[in-house]
Amino acid sequence: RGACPAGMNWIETAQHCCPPCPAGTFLLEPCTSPGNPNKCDPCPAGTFRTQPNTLRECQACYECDRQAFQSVLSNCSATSNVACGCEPGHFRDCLDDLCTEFSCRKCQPCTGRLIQQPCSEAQDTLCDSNCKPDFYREGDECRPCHTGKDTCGKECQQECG
Amino acid sequence: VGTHLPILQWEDKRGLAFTKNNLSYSSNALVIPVSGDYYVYAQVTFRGPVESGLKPNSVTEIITKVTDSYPEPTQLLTGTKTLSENGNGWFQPIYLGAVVSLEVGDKLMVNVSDIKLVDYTKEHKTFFGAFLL
Amino acid sequence: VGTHLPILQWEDKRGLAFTKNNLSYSSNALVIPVSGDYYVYAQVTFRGPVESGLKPNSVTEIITKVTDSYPEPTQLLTGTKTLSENGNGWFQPIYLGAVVSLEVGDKLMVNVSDIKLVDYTKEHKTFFGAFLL
Amino acid sequence: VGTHLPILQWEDKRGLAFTKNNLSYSSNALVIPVSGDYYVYAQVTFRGPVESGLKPNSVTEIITKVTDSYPEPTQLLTGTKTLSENGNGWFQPIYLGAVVSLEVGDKLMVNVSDIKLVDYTKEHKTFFGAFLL
Repeated sequence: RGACPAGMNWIETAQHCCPPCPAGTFLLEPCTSPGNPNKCDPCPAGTFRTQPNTLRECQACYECDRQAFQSVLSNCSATSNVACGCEPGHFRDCLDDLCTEFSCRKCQPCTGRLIQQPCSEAQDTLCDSNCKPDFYREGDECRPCHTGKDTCGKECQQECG
Repeated sequence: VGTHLPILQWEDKRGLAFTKNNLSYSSNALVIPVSGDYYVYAQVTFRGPVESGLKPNSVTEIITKVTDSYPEPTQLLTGTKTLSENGNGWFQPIYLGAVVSLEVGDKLMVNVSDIKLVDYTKEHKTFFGAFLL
Repeated sequence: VGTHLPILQWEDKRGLAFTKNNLSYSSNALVIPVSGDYYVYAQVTFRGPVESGLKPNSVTEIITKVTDSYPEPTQLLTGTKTLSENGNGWFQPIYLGAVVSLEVGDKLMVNVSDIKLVDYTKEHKTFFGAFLL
Repeated sequence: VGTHLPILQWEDKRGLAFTKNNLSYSSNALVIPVSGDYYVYAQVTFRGPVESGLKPNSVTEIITKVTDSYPEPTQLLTGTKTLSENGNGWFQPIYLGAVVSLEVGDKLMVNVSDIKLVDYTKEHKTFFGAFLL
């Protein structure tokens, strides 16, 4: 297999070097000789190539995982794969450190608490550990003092008076 | 049994997918062009979450044969696994592969226990194929 | 060493099972008819329940080679998986497959950690085979 | 994506390992000698314990292709599994195999999510190979 100068790729079928096809296309027919152009075709819909190449096909686009509440941040184009994020009200639950795989989980509502940090793509809502005024703690929940109901148990009376 | 389960659809041209030597893909099935022994294989990656509270306790993948010479599908290969992950996000790949004797015109399909659990997002995680020995 | 583990018996004629090209099955082993490189594969579906309290914490499948040229069996491929299902009814398939160099007369067998856990009820869930490249 | 994961190294001569028909192994990769369709396969057995508290929630194995015709690696096959074993000592094999079209000079590698979790102690538990159809 011959060595090619920088910027040229060896084409096995042609047995000589050719320039790469631009990103967003693939090699349909190699150059007839190193000085001539290739015949490059655009990547068909649903496929892409982010880099110049002498490949015979483009890569299939990934898809965003609707079942996992993912949303499309940017569609697949001829030169870039789809980018997926989370639907509003969800954050990324990463499977691995690099978050190449993630599902989207509902942000916690912080009922009866102040929000320390709002929910974001990367992280769930951070709730204040204390209950808001007019709320009392029961277990690890904050419940409203005045619900019109007559039951105001021990914790309720302590905090709601 | 089993073969009333939903049938997966496949991409057969774009990306890594291809068909050749007359092995063709039509209406969700690989169609056998010449009788013989084939190594048939498939991997399905199943994944959660599904809406919380709906976690299945198992996932199943079946490679099935449909033939003109018999009215019912035949289950060729089956992979079934109970799930023990408790968290929300779970992944479970099931790979199957074996040699089977097939006749020209036979159709091969992949059934799954629940299509909503199949990770269809990346072609290298869920795939299906066969080759003549 | 794994090879003292129980050896599975196989159906070699009925249903989907078959042997050809002189690859024969006798006393629980596939017998290699001609030296060469073979793709050898097997899937064992393990399943519970076992009497409660006796749930194993793992299951193992080993494809083993016995040859006249060496007194001890050789482990060719091993799949071993710990079990985390807590419920009683569990299923766990283990698939193994690879190319190995074999000599005429070599015998291939499948050993398992516990025969009582093997789901032998359906031929498409537990299977074993090989083909010459 | 995915291909920046650590690359496994392999034994290619001793024990069960071998290369032939000009399929060679160099710098962690199988090098394709002739263009064509190959059945490519790999099993990685992952295992704990890891220092307690550091148990990952998943393991991943990816068979990747590197080619002179493209500056980025291509993910061919991926197996990713969440772990639900709670105890310390766990085992999890992942098997992958499929037919892919390859060009002469292409290189095949196996990436894993965490090399520290790979059971490399026995050749029959973690293996990698390919053969031309």
